[in-house]
Amino acid sequence: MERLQISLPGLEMKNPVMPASGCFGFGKEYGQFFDLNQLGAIAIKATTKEARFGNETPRVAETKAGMLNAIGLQNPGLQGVIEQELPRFDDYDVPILANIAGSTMDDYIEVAAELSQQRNVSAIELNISCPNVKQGGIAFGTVPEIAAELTKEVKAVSAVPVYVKLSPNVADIVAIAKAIEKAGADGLAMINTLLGMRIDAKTRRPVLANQYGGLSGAAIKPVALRMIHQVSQQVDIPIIGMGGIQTAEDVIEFLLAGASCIAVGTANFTDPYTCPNIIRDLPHWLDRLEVQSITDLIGGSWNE
Amino acid sequence: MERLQISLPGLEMKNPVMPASGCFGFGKEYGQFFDLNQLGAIAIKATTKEARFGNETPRVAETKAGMLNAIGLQNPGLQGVIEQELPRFDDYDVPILANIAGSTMDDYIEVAAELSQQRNVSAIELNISCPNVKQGGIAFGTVPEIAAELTKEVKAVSAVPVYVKLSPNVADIVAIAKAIEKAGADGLAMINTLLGMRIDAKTRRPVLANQYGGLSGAAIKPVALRMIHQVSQQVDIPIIGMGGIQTAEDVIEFLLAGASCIAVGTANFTDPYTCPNIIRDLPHWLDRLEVQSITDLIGGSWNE
Amino acid sequence: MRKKQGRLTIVKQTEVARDSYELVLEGELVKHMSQPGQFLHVRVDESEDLLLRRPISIANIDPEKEQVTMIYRAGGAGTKRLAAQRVGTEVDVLGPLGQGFPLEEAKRGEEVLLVGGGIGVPPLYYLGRRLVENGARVTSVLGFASQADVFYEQPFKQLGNVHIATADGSYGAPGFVTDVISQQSLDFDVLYSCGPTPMLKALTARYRERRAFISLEERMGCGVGACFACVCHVENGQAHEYRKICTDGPVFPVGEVVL
Amino acid sequence: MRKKQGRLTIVKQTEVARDSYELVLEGELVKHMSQPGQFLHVRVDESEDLLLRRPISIANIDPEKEQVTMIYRAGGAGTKRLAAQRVGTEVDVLGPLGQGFPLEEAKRGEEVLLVGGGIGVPPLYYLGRRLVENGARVTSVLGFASQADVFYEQPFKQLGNVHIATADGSYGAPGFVTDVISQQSLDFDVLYSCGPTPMLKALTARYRERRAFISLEERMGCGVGACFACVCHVENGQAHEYRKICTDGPVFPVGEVVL
Ligand SMILES: Cc1cc2nc3c(=O)[nH]c(=O)nc-3n(C[C@H](O)[C@H](O)[C@H](O)COP(=O)(O)OP(=O)(O)OC[C@H]3O[C@@H](n4cnc5c(N)ncnc54)[C@H](O)[C@@H]3O)c2cc1C
Ligand SMILES: Cc1cc2nc3c(=O)[nH]c(=O)nc-3n(C[C@H](O)[C@H](O)[C@H](O)COP(=O)(O)OP(=O)(O)OC[C@H]3O[C@@H](n4cnc5c(N)ncnc54)[C@H](O)[C@@H]3O)c2cc1C
Ligand SMILES: Cc1cc2nc3c(=O)[nH]c(=O)nc-3n(C[C@H](O)[C@H](O)[C@H](O)COP(=O)(O)O)c2cc1C
Ligand SMILES: Cc1cc2nc3c(=O)[nH]c(=O)nc-3n(C[C@H](O)[C@H](O)[C@H](O)COP(=O)(O)O)c2cc1C
Ligand code: FES
Ligand code: FES
Repeated sequence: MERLQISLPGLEMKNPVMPASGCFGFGKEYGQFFDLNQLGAIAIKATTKEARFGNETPRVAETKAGMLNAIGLQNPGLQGVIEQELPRFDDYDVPILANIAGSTMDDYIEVAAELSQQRNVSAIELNISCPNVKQGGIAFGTVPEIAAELTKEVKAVSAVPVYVKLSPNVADIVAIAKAIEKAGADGLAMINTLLGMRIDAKTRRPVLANQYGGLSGAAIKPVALRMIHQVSQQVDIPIIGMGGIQTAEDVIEFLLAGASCIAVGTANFTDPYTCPNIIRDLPHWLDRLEVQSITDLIGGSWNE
Repeated sequence: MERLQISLPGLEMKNPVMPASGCFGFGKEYGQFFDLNQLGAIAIKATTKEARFGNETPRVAETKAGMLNAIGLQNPGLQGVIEQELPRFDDYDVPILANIAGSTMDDYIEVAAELSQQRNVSAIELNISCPNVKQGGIAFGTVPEIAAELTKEVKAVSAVPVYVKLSPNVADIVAIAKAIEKAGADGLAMINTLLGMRIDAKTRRPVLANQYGGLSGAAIKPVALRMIHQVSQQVDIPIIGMGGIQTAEDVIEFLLAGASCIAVGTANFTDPYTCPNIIRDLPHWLDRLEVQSITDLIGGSWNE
Repeated sequence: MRKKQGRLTIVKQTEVARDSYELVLEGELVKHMSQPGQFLHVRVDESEDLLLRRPISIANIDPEKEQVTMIYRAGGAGTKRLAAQRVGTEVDVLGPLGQGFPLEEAKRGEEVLLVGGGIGVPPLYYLGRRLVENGARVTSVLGFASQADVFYEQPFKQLGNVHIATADGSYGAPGFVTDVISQQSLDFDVLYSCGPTPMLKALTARYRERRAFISLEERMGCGVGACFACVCHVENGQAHEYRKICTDGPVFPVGEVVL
Repeated sequence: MRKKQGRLTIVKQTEVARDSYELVLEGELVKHMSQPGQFLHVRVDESEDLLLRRPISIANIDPEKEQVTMIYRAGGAGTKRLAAQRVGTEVDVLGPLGQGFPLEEAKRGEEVLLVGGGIGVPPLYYLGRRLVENGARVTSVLGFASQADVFYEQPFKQLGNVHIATADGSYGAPGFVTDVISQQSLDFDVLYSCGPTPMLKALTARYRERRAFISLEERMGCGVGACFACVCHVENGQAHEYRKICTDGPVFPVGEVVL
């Protein structure tokens, strides 16, 4: 399986496939369906300083080829994650990417400092883009200077490499990516969800209790590919690509666009075996494209 | 059919349904399928100063529940539109919304001044958001000050009301909408397409010759609804809503979000009878919702 | 690793009441199903415009034939498409999922009241069958909107007494299930219920201190506990306390969670 | 207003070569079809993940039975789904669309050469039938990738001489259609062709000054001239001059448009 291997800051991956943050809990649920050791890495649900309930329900809505979510970063909080969730990964040999979020810069710094020191945390994914948190969150992701400052602060305290997860709800994704690279990020994760809504024609009300939610799934794939294509040509740090990936063919598209590895979010809900199926199918695609290793494909749509 | 009537600046509409610019040519093609007089209005293809061929092909690509286009504003130019296209509407009794585009402010002004004086042009739709024009175009739509200036200039020369068509590829749609309202726009049209791409896994190349294109269709509906919901609560001018509308139920969602009328783009390609079918079905929805007129629904998701 | 996903074949699909379909699926996965009140997370079809599965309760199981029955209302886009599928088609099913009704709560000879509302009725049928097997005495109170919506009256009659209520009075007693319970002065040792939230609220108000169990609904993403879509608050719990309906429920003791 | 959309019923769907399907549809819309080289814009199914129709040429028409035949390669997502549809299913069709092959160009007794490549072969069959009816003498040169891809050899034989070429030499003459034309010194009064662009380019280079007509392909949106997706440049035209393949074509005189 060497053909699928990829080595990124903090993440020694057997293959380029990881479940996306928030779509795989803290791992145990899908562990009932397949052996998590098959995965290249696991991005776990966002951790905040305090335990959060998140938004009221309904928190998800279906859209054509996509879904909206407004979970609102529900999680057991920093101590809860450290005590209840992380120890379970002792039994596995798979790098963990710990997604972190907060409403103030201090929150982020505190969570990053402590979480990054835990065994089982291989890298930090800095979620500066969650569209469902009312205060703070969203602004971090749309202004290059603020994104850069947050990156710098978190890098300063983190014991492991830091990936910054970008919001697609911006006019100039390249400006933000470059600012974050300059601020010392080890990598980027893109994209988070597009802000959207549904209205129930019968009740005349927004379907989500929170009104707006993040759009994910196949619907957003073209936006994700475009942004990765733009950014990967302008930065030198690796990109974890995501947004609507369902199949190995989708993964090839993301690698060609410029991603170094990928994450699968919504598709886990449609089919819990999406990740292992992709991992099974990737070698056939390498054969078909007559390349030895997935690393030969990264950026292949523009660097050849 | 009075229940469906809506009166907007320059547009006295029998019903709130018009085909969207670029998806209905200059009308004659779909005139083979149904009587265009059924429509509330018609938004015709963008007119530029000079005739344009547009981008090379392939110019369209399919995506899940959506499509990408990179037509590149092909049109016969100002004189061509005036001489060959507009006279055909003499035979119809339906308001025409003339979409205009350009690469410089002067281009816009010249086209607006002349086109707005033509009989058969009821209002101007200022396309400041076409993502496929390389120079100029995109910047107009993402910076509030520039969008406002362009609006002001065009308003100054236009003989008919001016609707400004917004780009969704921005972080703060409300800021742009407010700047445009302040600059004197009579209405807004939203949304144009999201910038996206597809890569062909087999050839390893972007599917579109232009690499990037505009994403339209059902996939983008949640983004359109969210933006209209945000903007309609902050401006007092009417909004022409669009983005993925396929059915009368979709139209109800857009009216409830805050649109005063709607446009149908991509769905015409899937089913040429989409507009007349929606017009046929809307009264049933009014009955079901127990309202007399579509105007009772505008903004109904937030103003009740 | 216990197998939780499979492709089952449609062996029967019939409209049993207005817009309500009885769907019988056959396949190996049925082996793993036995707990009443659990649900299946059903993929509508292979096309990719409806990405989310639909949670539907198990209404009956025939272990011999490896068949499972669901009864569902074709209301929205997904269930309508499911209803159009013909015998012989394969359906992708995740399950059985969740914590069902606690059978062991009702001892041999005890009086059980099953209270179902509308499309909440189906899981009570398999529950009733299992309770009767265990020697409990079952009375069912089933509420529907109107006569056209009534289904499974006969099968429930084979389990014990059945009271039907319709909101518009077109069949059975007029009114709600709670009206019937009052009028008939029905009592019980254990109550199990599934139906619309207002009904569950009314039952909770009455029977908070009793041995009563209710099954809840919420919009779901994963159905397996991974996405946090389906949570509810805990009564008298801390602000961030929650239960997941998909894995902690859908059945809860009355009064445990906030409705 | 001429009716251009209809729901046709699948009466036959068979694999005639590797991944190539012959689809026969029946319905009233067929009445409006008569011109060889026109195409139908086919909606794959009712689900909403594939919004664009697929353009597929008319390969044959039976006006009596109101049946139209198409032959298509199940290559991508949409055509694969189409191929999975069973007899009895309805298919939503727009058409007939475009300008087909000019039948009147070949006079009674003239020599016609039909040159088809791969999945460009189908429209030539109905064209050939109509030409033979008109008294023209038809020779067909059909190129395929390999033996497994060959279809409709027998039907074409009923129209006149047939030469098959396969790129890998596994059947007929090895090489391309142009090799066969050279080796066999085939000449003609009128040539009609449909196939991959390199083939059309080679034919254009040879026969620019002759009575020759070629059918082009391009990705389409509307299929009816409204979206400007399918344009091509005009040879020696102005920079902004164009033809739309969906309405001005798909058939053009050789040399009219840039390939
Ligand atoms: C544990 C559980 C058991 C259920 N058992 C049954 C049953 O036995 N029979 C039955 O008819 N219904 C049952 N339901 C409700 C059923 O899931 C919904 O009616 C169905 O999902 C609606 O899908 P749709 O395609 O008709 O609607 P759409 O409007 O197309 O659905 C859009 C999205 O919203 C979700 N959704 C809409 N309504 C509901 C709802 N009431 N509950 C949960 N999700 C919803 C859908 O799953 C989908 O993700 C159950 C729900 C839960 C949570
Ligand atoms: C006028 C005309 C006549 C045609 N006649 C036939 C025929 O008789 N038999 C046949 O097998 N094929 C024919 N084609 C080609 C056929 O349209 C494509 O093979 C088909 O659209 C591919 O769809 P898919 O679902 O397999 O591929 P996908 O990759 O899923 O298609 C994605 C999108 O690209 C478009 N597309 C992909 N390839 C092509 C192509 N080569 N030409 C045009 N659009 C394409 C599709 O229409 C769709 O919009 C014709 C094309 C044109 C323009
Ligand atoms: C239910 C749900 C919860 C999510 N939670 C988080 C989260 O906690 N942190 C985060 O960075 N992204 C979160 N995301 C975003 C995903 O990680 C991913 O970026 C996005 O869904 C796009 O990928 P997809 O289209 O494959 O789902 C969430 C997405 C979904 C659908
Ligand atoms: C093929 C195509 C061409 C378009 N051309 C134009 C155009 O010339 N001017 C314009 O303002 N918008 C243009 N648009 C955008 C549409 O008018 C509309 O804003 C967008 O497609 C979203 O609506 P929909 O999802 O219903 O298609 C075009 C869209 C498509 C698909
Ligand atoms: S549905 Fe995902 S946690 Fe319950
Ligand atoms: S496909 Fe729309 S103009 Fe030809």
